[in-house]
Formats: sequence, C-alpha cells, structure tokens
Amino acid sequence: MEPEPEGVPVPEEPHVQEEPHVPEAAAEAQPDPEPDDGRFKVRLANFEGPFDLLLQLISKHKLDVTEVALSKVTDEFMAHIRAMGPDWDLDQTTEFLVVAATLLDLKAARLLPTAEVEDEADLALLEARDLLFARLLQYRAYKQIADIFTARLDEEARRYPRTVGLEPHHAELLPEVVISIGPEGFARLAVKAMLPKPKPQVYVDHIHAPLVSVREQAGVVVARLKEHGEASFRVLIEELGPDDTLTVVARFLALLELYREKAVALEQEEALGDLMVRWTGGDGEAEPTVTDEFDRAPEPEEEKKP
Amino acid sequence: MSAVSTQNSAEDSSGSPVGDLGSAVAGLDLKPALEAVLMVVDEPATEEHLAKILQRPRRAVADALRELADEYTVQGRGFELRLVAGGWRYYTRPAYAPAVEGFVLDGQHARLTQAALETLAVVAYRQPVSRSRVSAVRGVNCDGVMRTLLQRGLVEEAGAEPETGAILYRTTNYFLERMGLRGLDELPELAPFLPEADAIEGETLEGVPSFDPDAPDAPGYEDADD
Amino acid sequence: MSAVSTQNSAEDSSGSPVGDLGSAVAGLDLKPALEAVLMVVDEPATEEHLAKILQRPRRAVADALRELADEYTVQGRGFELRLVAGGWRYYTRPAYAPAVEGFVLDGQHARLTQAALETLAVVAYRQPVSRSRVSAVRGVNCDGVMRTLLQRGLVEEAGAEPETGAILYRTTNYFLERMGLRGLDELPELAPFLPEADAIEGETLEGVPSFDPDAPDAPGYEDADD
Repeated sequence: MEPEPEGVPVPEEPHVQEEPHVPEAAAEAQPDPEPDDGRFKVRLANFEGPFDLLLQLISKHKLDVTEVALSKVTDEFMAHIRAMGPDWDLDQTTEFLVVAATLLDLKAARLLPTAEVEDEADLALLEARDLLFARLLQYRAYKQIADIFTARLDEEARRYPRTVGLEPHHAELLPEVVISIGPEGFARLAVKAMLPKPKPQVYVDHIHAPLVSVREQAGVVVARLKEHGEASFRVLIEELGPDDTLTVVARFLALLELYREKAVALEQEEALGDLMVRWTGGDGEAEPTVTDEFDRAPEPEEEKKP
Repeated sequence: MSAVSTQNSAEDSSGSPVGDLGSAVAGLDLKPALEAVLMVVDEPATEEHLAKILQRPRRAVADALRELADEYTVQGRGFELRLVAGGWRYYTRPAYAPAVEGFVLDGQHARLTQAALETLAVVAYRQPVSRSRVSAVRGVNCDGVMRTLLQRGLVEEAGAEPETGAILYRTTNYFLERMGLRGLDELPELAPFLPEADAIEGETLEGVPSFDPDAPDAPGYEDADD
Repeated sequence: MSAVSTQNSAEDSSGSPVGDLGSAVAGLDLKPALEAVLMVVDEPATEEHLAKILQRPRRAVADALRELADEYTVQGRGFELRLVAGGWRYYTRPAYAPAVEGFVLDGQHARLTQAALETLAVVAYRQPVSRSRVSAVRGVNCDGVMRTLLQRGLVEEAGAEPETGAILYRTTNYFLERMGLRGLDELPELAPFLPEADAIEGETLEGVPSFDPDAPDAPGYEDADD
C-alpha cells in the first residue's frame, strides 16, 4: 500500500526569511521547482477568503507565517479590503473584517511602547495572534494539500477507465433487472438526482436576542422622572448590567420620544458630559404618548403596555 | 465567491492536453497508442478512423493491429483483438467465457447500481433527453451508465435533438414492466417530493456563485429584505 | 451483431452455459480468466468479488492481478491495470492520453476551482465534517462550494452531528477514483505540511517575553530567540 511517488510534488512556498537561522515551518518547502513568476499578481485578484489573502501578502514579502512583519501586511490587507469597495456581500466582508480587526489590534499593540506582558488585554492580544497564526498555518497546510489534489486530479484525468461493458452474447445471459425501490422511491431518487442541493440552513440564533420594548422602557423612565423630577441619563440606566446594551439603547430612544412629546427637557453641559433629563410633563395622570415606532416587529405581535 | 468563474483561465496555457494535441499524437508509439484507444471504444473502430486519429498511414496501423492481435494470442491473454464487421475491437477470449459468464450470473447484476438508478430516474422524468443533459443534471459523466441501461433494455434511443444532433433517449416498455407500471403517466408526480417547485433544473444551480440562505428562491426572502 | 453472438456456441457443447459453469471456471488459468472478466467490468472489481467468481483464494487472485499489472508495464502496453477505490480496473496509460482524447470527445472532466479543491481537501482529512467546520478552516463560507462537490459526486452526506444536528460530509468512492487512490489511507500525510507541534509552541513561547508581533526588528528579539 505504498503511496505512488509520482504526482505528489511538494508545492512551492516562498520561504526566504529575514532571520536565516530560524528553522521551522518552511523547512519542508523546496526551492521553487518550477517557474512561478508573476503568479502572485495574477492570483491576488483571486484570493479565496481572508486567510488566502493574508498568506499571499505574507509570501509576497517573502516572510514566513511564523515571522511576519505585521504592520506592512496589515496595511496591505486593509488596502485590499478598501479596494474591493462595495462589491462584497455581507458574509464575505465580515470574514475579512474579523481578520483585519485582529491584524489591526496586533499592529496597534506594536505601536505602543513595548512593555512587560502584565494586563489581560495584552494576553488577549497574544492569544488572538497565536490563534490567528495557528489558523493560518492550518489553512496553509490544506492549501498545499489542495495543490497536491490538483496535481493528482490532472494526472488521473489522463487515464481513461474501460467502461465498455458486456459483449452482446454475454449480455443475453443477464438476469432480469429488479427495481425494488417502487415508484415513490423512484420519484424521490429523481428529485435527489435533479436537485442535489443540501437543505439551506439559516442560522437565526443571533436574531433571537431578547426583545426590549421602547414603550416599556419609556414607562420606566417616566415613572422615575415623575418621582425625582430630574436625573442624569447615567442614573436612569445605572441598574442595568454591562451586557444589557439593548435596554440602554431602548431607554435612550424612549428619551428621544419623550423629548419629541415635550415631556422632558435635555441638557448637556459639555461634550461627553452627563446628560441631564428633567421632567416637564406635569403631574397629571395622563402619560405622554410614546409610539411603537421602535418596537414594530416583523410579525404583528401585540405589545402589551403595563 | 469571486474565484469560481476564473477556474481554468490560468491553467489553460500550460496544462491543457488539447492545445498541442496534433503533434503530441504524432510522437506516440503506434502500438500502445492503438491499445489505449481501443481500450475505451465500444464500437469496432475502422483502420481508416484509427489512422486518421493517430496520424499514421493506414498500412502502418493495419500492420500494428495484426501484430498486437498476434501478441495477445501468443501470450495467452484473456482478451483478444479482432476485426469484426470492418472494425477492430477488444473481445474476451472465448476460452474464458465461463469466467465472464460467472461474473454475469453472479447475482449482483439483477440490481442496478445507484448511479444507474439515478440516471434512469432522470431519463424517465426528462425524456426524451440527451446524454450530455443527463450528465449536466447529475454532475458526472453518464456515458458508461447509459450504456448499461441500453444494454439492459431499460432505455432506448429516440431520435436526435434537432439543433445539436445529439442522440435522445427514452425509457422502454421493459422499464415500465420492471417498475410495475402500465404507462409513463403512472410515474408519481415529482412535485410532492420537491422542496421548491422552481429549482429543478440542475444546471441553473451550477452557476449560482455562492450559496446564499437569503437567495431569491429561499422561503421568506422578501420579508427578510425589509 | 449476429456474428458475435454465435461465437461461443461451439464451446458450449452442453447447451446451457449455467450447468457446469462451476467446474469450467475452476479449470481456467487464473491470469487470463482475470483479464477476461476485467475486460467487461464497468466499475472497479474487488479482489473478493473476483476470487468468488473465479473460485480461487483471494491471495492467489491478488498476486495474479499484481503480476498482470507488472507485465503490462514491462511490455509498455497502452493500458494499465490499477487498484483504485478498492477495486481493479483497466485504464489507458496516461502517456497515451492525447490519442484517447482524439476519440473521447466529452471525457474531459471539468476542473475544480481553488475553492472547491480546498474544501475537498478539508473534507478528505476531517471527515465526517460539517460545513461550518470547513468554513472555519478556510475562513470563508463554503456552502456554495460544498453544493458543487455534492453535485459532482465527490462528497456525500454522512449523517448529522449529534449535538448540533449539522449535516456531516465525507468523500465518496468516486473521489477516490478521480484521485486514483486505493483508499483514504493513501492520502498524503497532513502532518508534514503543518509545523511540528513543538515548533508552534516554541514560537508561541518565544513571542511572550517581548510581546511583539513583529518580532524580527524589535528590540529584545534576539534574546527571545535563544
């Protein structure tokens, strides 16, 4: 069961390193066995995803993955994302942005004064870097394997199997065909053959964040302001946890609605300073109208106001 | 998926075997080249045709074929090369017919392979249909399988496509008999088994650049957009 | 083709070919009997199957097949006998592809895109594997590509992941055939393409003291490296 030696060229990998004494990942790479000039330029327009782009940028600078000068590569990575303009779909853009963000983080860290690794942010950055490189190395391995696959498939495409089948006098001896799947199974098979597409899966978990109603939050704000007369926005949201951004946003939107109804006055002394909110809606029982403009759900679900 | 459409633009210059086919063929040893060609033909090939494809004088081809036939006989091969009905073809040597018959009667031939069944299903619901169209729907070359179906009498030729001249195929009465159906109209409707009605054509899917859950044919697309 | 169908009537003096098939097969020379059977198979034949048909020990069949394959190579035949996807089958020899391509018009396989090849590589080594895991390795959504691979018959569904219900995929026998592999264990090892585990670890550790992603030109790098 020895593997066939032919058809398994080791894919070339630019591996000139700035530090010649570092003997790692690129050690298995051979000196370019075939002319490969200009391939980079041609293929850069064709990269397959963020890792592919990153790998190509790294190899353009003749750096090994494990010894990357990130600043340069990061800048070019960003340049490519910009250059792509609005042509990308959301999925694709997101994937590139994740890598870009990591690279930028790393570049930013590089620009800061070098210090001991002491705080958690530094450690997180290191982890991010290692994770990114680990994924990049893994991707590079599969990419090299893909090159081997190409070589093998090309080689195999030059072999044609004999599929001539039986001579007529032998075919006469063939037993009767048995089709045991029945008409329904047959129809299912036809559909499968003609429509061989995996079931589309739409992941909606991220949409199902708990909904926060602006109207409800307006109720909360009004009650507090009626009680205190005046409060800063910071106070109005102080009981909310750091993860409860949605409620914070909802309360802020509620404030805007109340402002529009002239039920509150807003005052901010300086930029980024505390936002003071004063109740101007009087003491009456009648509450200001807060529309459900922000609460409208795709489905006509009744918002019950308490 | 931007790279999909560019698939073979770069490779064509170097790797394509089609480009310099002419000179490549002329440089091949004649006898093994004949062996290679005859290994894949299922209709007897005439000396003229072989000579033309291999770019040799017919005389040389005729001599080489006879030499090959003699070699196989001398070496006691289980196959032989014979001139039948004006053409050359590999046949099993009659002395080894019992082995071939053992293979034919082995029992597994009562059943069709999955590939054959699927191809048969496509023909049944798309007839009359050309081989290339069936291949396009299934995404793999169906020549060998179609040959089996013809051999088993489950499909037959049904004229040619006017535009392309491609041979069309349809199912036979024997097919209906083996399926236990009285007519093609008794084939079950596909609709109940389809996820979506408008996405049957396999070829049209081929061109879709990247799978997109929000694609226009996905349920609820219009709602999701606003 | 009436001339052909009469060819073995003379040998079958007993009439029914089935009657004494068993003893007839047992008396045949093994190698030419194998050649005869392999001439008519249209998918790779396993050694077990051939051994059963020809009523010989599998070991003898396996040896004979290898000897035949060697003979063809030594004699420079235009065809070869190969073990692919678990079975034996005649193929034309690659060197004579230009000749064959003169005959076989639509035998050309469509090339796979880079995306498809990368996805195929991940599936081959990680199978059974979900689409999301493949996407994670490649850094891009692979849904469209996976559909192409399914259509081409190179991958197939292989159940679902128990925890998530995500569909799992694996490569097919057709994949092995197209790759010319006997089995998945013949895939090149992945390990040599990944830096050794301690190389990664070393790299990781060495980055820590200086905390500098752009290590080479940073102060303190040389110390860190030793």
